[in-house]
Amino acid sequence: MAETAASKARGAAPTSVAAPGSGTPAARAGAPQVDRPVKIIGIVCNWCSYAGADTAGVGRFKQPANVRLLRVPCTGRIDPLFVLKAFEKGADGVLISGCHPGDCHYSEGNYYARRKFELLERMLHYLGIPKERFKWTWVSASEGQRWQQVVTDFVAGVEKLGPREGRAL
Amino acid sequence: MTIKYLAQDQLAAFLAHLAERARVVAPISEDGVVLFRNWEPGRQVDLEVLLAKQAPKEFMFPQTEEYLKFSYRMDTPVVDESAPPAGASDDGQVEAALPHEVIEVQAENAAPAQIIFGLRPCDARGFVQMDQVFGGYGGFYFDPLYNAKREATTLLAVTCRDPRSTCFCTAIGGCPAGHEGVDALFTQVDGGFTVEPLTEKGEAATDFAALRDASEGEAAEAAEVKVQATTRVDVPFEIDGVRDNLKANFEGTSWQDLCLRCISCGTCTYVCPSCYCFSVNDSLVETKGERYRVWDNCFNPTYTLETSGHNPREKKVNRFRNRFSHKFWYYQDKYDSLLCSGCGRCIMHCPTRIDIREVLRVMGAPAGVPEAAGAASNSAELPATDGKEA
Amino acid sequence: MRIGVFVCHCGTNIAATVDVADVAQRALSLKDVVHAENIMYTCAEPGQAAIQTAIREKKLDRVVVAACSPHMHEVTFRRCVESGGLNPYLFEMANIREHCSWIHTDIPVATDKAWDIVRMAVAKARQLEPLYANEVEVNKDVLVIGGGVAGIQAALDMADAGLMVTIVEKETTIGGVMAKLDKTFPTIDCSACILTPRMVDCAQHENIELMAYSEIDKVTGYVGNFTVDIRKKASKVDWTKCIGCEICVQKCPSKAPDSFNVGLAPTKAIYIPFPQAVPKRAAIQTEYCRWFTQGKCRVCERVCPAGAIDYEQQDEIVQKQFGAIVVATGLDTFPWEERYHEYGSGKIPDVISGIQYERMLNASGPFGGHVRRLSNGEEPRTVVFIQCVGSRDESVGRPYCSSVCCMYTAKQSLLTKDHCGMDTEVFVFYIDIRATGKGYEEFIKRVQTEFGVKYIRGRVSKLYEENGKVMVRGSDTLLGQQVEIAADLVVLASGITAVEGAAELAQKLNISYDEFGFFKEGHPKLRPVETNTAGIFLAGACQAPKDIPATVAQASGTASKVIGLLAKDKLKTSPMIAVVDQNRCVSCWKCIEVCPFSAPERQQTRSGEEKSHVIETVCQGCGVCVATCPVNCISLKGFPTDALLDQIEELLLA
Amino acid sequence: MSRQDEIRELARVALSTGRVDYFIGWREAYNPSEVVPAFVDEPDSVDQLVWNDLCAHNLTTFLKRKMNDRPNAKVGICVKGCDSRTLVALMQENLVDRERLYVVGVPCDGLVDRRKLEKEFSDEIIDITTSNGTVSVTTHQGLTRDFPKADYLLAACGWCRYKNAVYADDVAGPPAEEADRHAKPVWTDVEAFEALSDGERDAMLEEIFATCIRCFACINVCPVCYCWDQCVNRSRRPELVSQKVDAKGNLVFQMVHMLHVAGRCPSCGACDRACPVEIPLSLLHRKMNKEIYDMFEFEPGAKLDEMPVFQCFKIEDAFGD
Repeated sequence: MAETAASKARGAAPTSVAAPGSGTPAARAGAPQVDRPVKIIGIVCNWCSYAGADTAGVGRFKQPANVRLLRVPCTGRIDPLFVLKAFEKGADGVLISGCHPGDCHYSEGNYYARRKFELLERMLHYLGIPKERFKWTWVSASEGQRWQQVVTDFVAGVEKLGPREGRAL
Repeated sequence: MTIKYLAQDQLAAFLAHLAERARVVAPISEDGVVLFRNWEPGRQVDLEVLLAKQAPKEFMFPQTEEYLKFSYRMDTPVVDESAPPAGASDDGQVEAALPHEVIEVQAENAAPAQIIFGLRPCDARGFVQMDQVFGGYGGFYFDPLYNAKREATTLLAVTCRDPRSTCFCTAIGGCPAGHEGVDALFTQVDGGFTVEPLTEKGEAATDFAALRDASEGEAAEAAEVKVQATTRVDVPFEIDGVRDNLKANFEGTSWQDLCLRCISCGTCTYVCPSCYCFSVNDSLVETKGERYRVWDNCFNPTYTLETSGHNPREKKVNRFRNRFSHKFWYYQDKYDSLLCSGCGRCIMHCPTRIDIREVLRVMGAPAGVPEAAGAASNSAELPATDGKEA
Repeated sequence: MRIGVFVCHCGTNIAATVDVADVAQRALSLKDVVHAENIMYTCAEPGQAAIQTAIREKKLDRVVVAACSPHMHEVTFRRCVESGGLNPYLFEMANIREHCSWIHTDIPVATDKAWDIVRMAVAKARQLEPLYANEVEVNKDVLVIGGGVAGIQAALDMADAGLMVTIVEKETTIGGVMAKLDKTFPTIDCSACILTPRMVDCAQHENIELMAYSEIDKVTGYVGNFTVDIRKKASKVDWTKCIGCEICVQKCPSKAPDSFNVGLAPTKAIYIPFPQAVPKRAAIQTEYCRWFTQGKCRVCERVCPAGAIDYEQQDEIVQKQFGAIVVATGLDTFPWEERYHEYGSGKIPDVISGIQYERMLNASGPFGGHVRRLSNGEEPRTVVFIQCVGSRDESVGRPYCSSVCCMYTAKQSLLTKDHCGMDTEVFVFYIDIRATGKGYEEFIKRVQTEFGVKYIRGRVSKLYEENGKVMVRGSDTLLGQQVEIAADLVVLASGITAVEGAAELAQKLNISYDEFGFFKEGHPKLRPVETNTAGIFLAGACQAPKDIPATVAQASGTASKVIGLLAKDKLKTSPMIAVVDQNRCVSCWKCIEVCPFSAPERQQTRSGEEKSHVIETVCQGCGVCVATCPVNCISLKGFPTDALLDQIEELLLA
Repeated sequence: MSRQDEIRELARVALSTGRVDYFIGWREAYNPSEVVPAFVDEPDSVDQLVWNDLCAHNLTTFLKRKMNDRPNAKVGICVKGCDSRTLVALMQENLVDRERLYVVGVPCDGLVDRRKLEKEFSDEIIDITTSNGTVSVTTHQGLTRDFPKADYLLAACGWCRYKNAVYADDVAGPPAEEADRHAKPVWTDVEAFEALSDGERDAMLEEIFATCIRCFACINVCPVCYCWDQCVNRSRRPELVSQKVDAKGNLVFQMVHMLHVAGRCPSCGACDRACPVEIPLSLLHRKMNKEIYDMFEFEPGAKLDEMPVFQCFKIEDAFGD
């Protein structure tokens, strides 16, 4: 299969935006290694994890400064495509967090969400995005320390890999 | 002009010579799939497969093409201190005192020289037909992006020695050795090519030491090849009257039957040498944006979708009818040209093998011809041979 | 579009780590931003005035405030921009305090992050549109879950205000923990004497319906319109006939553990918890009943003068509508037997818990108010109290203070002297004495001086039996020496825990709870009796450990909140809900399948097609349908997909 | 009676008894090497229907909303095992009206991959016939060559465990011999790609998807993909997918398709076959189905009474931490 896939690979139309070569490992090896803080987007549910991050703030639980939060009412509202979009636009990592199963403010949202995220996570990795760059988890409104832990660990994982440059997604 | 000759073993050298002054594009086979790609020394040109999957259209008319970049700057006007302070009462003054957007635009239209080698006369003819719409024919819009590339491009076509069963160029005034749009015509003969420069561009491109004048024998062989090829091209329908008949059959019920298996994708239009439709998009993030165009096609349900939500071609059959009527009727009325060069790519690559020849046989025939009935139109082309068992 | 950006110093809370002036300055470079300033306290009067002035003078049509968490002040600022003349939903908040200044130290780094947060907020603001609240009819009935003193107080206050109140109590009688207590500190007045009249008031109040021996099965709906399934548990006694004469209890041949008396003495399979029970009705604990376990007996049926016994009776589900819900499920005491093996794991008969001691002291208790050693029935001469059992003890997962043990221990030690004579030796092992209430400290002093109760500062490391005594080995950290006391009775001040099943109930109600199972208030200071779910309120120890005065005070506070809420005939619902663009709907009905509230429905359009339509008042705005709709034709007002995508792109802008 | 005759007979009866208004099967196109969907509305034109090794088209595609303009017609349709699962997927969502449907199951022993054969010739293929395991191919210039069918099967047939329809009103001839359809599926094709490093997969995907021309053949031919004009891939507002045709965008474009058919796509292979630039979409949908099987032991479109796994949940689902 791999061979077939590889042999399928054809340079794109030279004048079209899909510049050929940009995707070849060779070209990437040549790509300059940039040195900048990693950019991580966190998509969090308003009732649990957003409030959990607040709790962490109130408790002055220090965290790395690489995460920017996108507030949504419920993890059930998160379209997996948001994550693809984020990576396409150059996010170095995406973190999703919501209410623990059973605690959803809307009672069921996170049950649907976790099925989607599980598939998404598996597909993302398959698309060449290392596991360290995507995490979804649960942090409740009272778990300020857990939030600190989750953020600290995730950022550390992404920093180990550094910024993502010139990737297919 | 005199007919020249290029030995097969000199082809690489010739292309290398061209590659020094321009980008050279040629049909290249990658894993059995032939596409027009950048040619570099060492790459094999594939002239055995008659037609590359896609016409070389994208080199004149890229699928995605940028018009311009634009950006916003917030500009805070200097308020005249001497003037009385702006009260909420004085709207104009408040307006004036507020920061305003200033839009900056940069557009560039780079068109480096390029030479397309190994396209077929039908491919070249496709450009000629497209020239009408992009070239401002009849006082319509002149497209700078297209024409800059067109200007900078030389077309070195190769005669079709062995036309496919799906070819029908001759039926619509074309020819396997046609000259329309061709700068120089190469014809494969024993041991090499005869080369006929047809334009100044062609002259310039073929001005190369390895090209010698063709012998009479070679010239004669080339002529024979052309005749043979031309006679081998099928003439599946009579073009005369097609325009009028399409018009007459506009409400014909057979459109319904013909489009039943159409899945309304854009494949036929994207592989077509002459389909030219595109849509324009703006993208803006914060203060930086760009305007670009991408190929569009009349099978796209949103192609004619109006802001009101109304869609005059909401149904598949409307869109289906449009493609053929446009190619053989509307375009002719507006630009005095067909919009088809008979390459047959739409037939070969259509996921359900919709057959433009069948459509023209049925809808291009005088109204009320018995063929124009669904089941009948099926059997009309049902081969004698019976189905085979699995 | 004209956006105004207001960056708050919050005193030094933000300004100490974020260069707010710089952020405001940079904001002016953003598209559509025509005004930006930094303000000392944006939420204060001058700050709000500045916003309103800018709206007026700069003709702002969007406002972004970079300050604290929206959970803190979103409402405040929505109101502010509204009175400034803007639609309140044309406002967006950038959280640069909790999510930035408070968790970072490096000023440039924090400033850059704040800048990103502001950019994202502006990007969202561009996509905001004016929204208008819907109004729904309000059901004026209130459900009170839990019939302890908190529930009773709240119910009476609300009923007096004219609201119809239903109290759902899981036991066969209301009264809760307070009904088990003997006396209450610091006044030493009789618990029952205070509580039982209130219990009777509940029973007799024309606006109160008592549903004892019932539990909550299912809760659906939303503020103003909750639908609740209440399970009336089968008591096997027809309460419409039972007169509470207790003959059945006397004649019943099968013994059963007595939860009301915390296992001090057995009760009968058919029982009434205590004489003043309300309602005073009998119930059969089938697992101990001879008829249900062995298929013979039926004594109670024979002796019952009212013919109330009904062995066939089954659980019954009653569905009721309410406009608001008060959760007052109270507390459990810490199950010390499971965690304190050094105290004998409950195997030493003369080591008992504080609540058991209350029943022992109580005149209507199993021992008629006489203090007895369970080992030999003799009156103890030496009694040792140990505080902080299941409180302030990380090792058993209870880091918090139960806030009542110091006081009830003092009370119990005083009562010990009172019941067993002043010559009884009474020791109290404590860590700290917490006596913060009115008259509390004085009470402790009285107990120590007037009653001579000996307080020893230190923990008890071990309890063990030795020739008929309970040996108490501990340390006196003040004298810095080991102490060993031979006690006749040891009373453990077992702390307060959340009630069993608190998490499950929270999940039914969609309210949050902490790691210990206490329900989470909307805000510790600003919304102490609300939950984050509109229309659901808290009262009493289910929110956090409290003593009776605090509980009653909170219950009345809760009642006033509910009365205020239900004073309106119509409620404004949040306009941040899902709306279907029917032109784009492909009628796949996935939205209907996934909605937890059944808000989407099929609707005939003018063209006769069926398209999805979201019922405004039912939609709670979770957005599950939005993420499910394959064509993205459902928009969640306030969180439109456009806005979220723009925020992502804005942030990742190279 | 041959399967082909069985199909023709069932079609003839259905049409003449008025059970259906038209019948969808397969017929030869402009030459015997090409088979296309056939729409028959007269009993006496059923003889154009064929059943041979080229009948790859999944005719369920033509039951999609807005695909044909006779919304209330009673339709007869031929389905192979793989096709039937897409039909069942639509039924699970009530997106087809079973009342107006007459389904003929066509047992199938695997079909020939015409594209694979094309690669053997520079010339055009004009005739393909099979007899006992040998495929004979004739080109435009009259050259004829034989190939062992086993080596030229469609990829989809390689992983097929449903040779017989999972749902049908009638079956054309005796059922095909089927290995245990509940046996654990094999995913060797996917695993080969998984085995590559993150970087290699990433680079390869970029190269593959650089050639996509967004013709929408994959999406329009997909039997379980029904949004048509409303497809978010076309949407400018919100613009989930950039309208620019480039490798990144094309991959997102395709992932939109994949995630939207997740739990409903049984990997029938229609998209792979329709793609004019021969992008191996099975790389994505097969992987997706591998994971869905691993997560739920669920096979899309296998049972009528099942619910697509992303439109429901179990409280006891054990995903995440």
